[in-house]
Amino acid sequence: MQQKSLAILNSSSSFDRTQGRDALDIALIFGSYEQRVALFFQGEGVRQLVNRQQADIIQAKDYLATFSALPFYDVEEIYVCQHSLTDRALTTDFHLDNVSVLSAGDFAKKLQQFDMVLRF
Amino acid sequence: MQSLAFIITTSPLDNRTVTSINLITAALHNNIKVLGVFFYQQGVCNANKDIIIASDEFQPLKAWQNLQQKYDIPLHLCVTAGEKHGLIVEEQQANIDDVFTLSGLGELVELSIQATRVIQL
Amino acid sequence: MSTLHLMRTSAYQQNDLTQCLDLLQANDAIVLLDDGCYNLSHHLLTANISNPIYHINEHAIARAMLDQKKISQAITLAELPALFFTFDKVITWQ
Amino acid sequence: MTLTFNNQQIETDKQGYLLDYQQWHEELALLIAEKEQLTLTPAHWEVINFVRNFYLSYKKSPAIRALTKAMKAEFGEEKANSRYLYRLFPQGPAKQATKIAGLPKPARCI
Repeated sequence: MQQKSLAILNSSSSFDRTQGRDALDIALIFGSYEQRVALFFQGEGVRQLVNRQQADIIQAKDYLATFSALPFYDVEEIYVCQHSLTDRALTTDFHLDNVSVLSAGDFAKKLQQFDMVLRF
Repeated sequence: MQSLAFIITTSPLDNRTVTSINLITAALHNNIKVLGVFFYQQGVCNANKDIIIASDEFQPLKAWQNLQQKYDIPLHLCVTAGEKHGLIVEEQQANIDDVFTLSGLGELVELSIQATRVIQL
Repeated sequence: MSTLHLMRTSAYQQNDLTQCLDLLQANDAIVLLDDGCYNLSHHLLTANISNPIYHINEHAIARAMLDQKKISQAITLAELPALFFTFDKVITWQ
Repeated sequence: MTLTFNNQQIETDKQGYLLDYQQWHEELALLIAEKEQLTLTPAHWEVINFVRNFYLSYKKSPAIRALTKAMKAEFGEEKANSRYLYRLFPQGPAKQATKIAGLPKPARCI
């Protein structure tokens, strides 16, 4: 199969409309089709990585739990913008491992490596 | 040959959808191949044939029909999003206009691989 | 590598433009369309951005927006599809 | 739609998937499997329990590829292929195993 690498740029907070879930579904399907997929978290999107969120309390679907299954869909690359974390007084206390924290400059450069970017 | 694929996420009532339709039309007028349009999120509502819009306003469904009939462009509807928006009842295309095709997200992967550029709108 | 950024939101309402500028690389360009045309007067753009900026003329006119500081090149929507291919990829901000 | 178990009514959707995955137990699985015309062997149970645990951990029913990849880590190569899984669940492992495991119907596009 031909290859096209996809970067998904997540800029919406955890429960903002259906943005995070819809982005994740796209990541899973591209992964299933053996395309290179990476998740990027910028701006409010970084909130999707924060540890100890409890979706069930607000009757929201806990799609954040699915992030831990990403390796089974061959999605191995997760990048987060340090500048966005600092802006929000957030640490790297994430609910999943293998997140690469990049400076704003490196984050932008990493994004350039992909053939296509979808933003949610 | 240069080609495009489009993802439409905006509702038919959103003026940005007018922009998207005009943009796709412009591409076709410039002899750019459009491999397909994939409707995702709120965008699936564009396929709802029961939406009634006053006759003095822009008719998005009419515009999609024209595009599909004139240029034979596949208009793919995400099944899961369609179900969530009440467009599919018991596996039947309940109120989906005939110019649209029910597809899985896999179709988006295929379009993305084939198209020179994918434009998310 | 180069990216064409399609900016569809007003920086007076959302911070998409700020995030876009954070990612902006030397060979990138920005197109203002839809409500993105309101950014024609925004200080984020009027303060020395050296990248090319385009705006969709009809979208700006519809919103009574003028490019008073001459920061942007007016194009029609019909001219936009050809631009997609002169960049390596397109990112939409909406 | 409902399933009747020990005079208790268990709600399902039109295709027979439980509406509340927390109502599931092993005897209920036998009842659902019977409706699917499947006789459950230990090999079936291995998959059913695996799929259920996958869902409980990740809040998502696995698609076939993810299922085989995850099973490979646990059971090794010979059970981690779709041929093996289709032999156990002829209507499709994702569809059928999740139904018997009491999980929501997997999204059609993933």
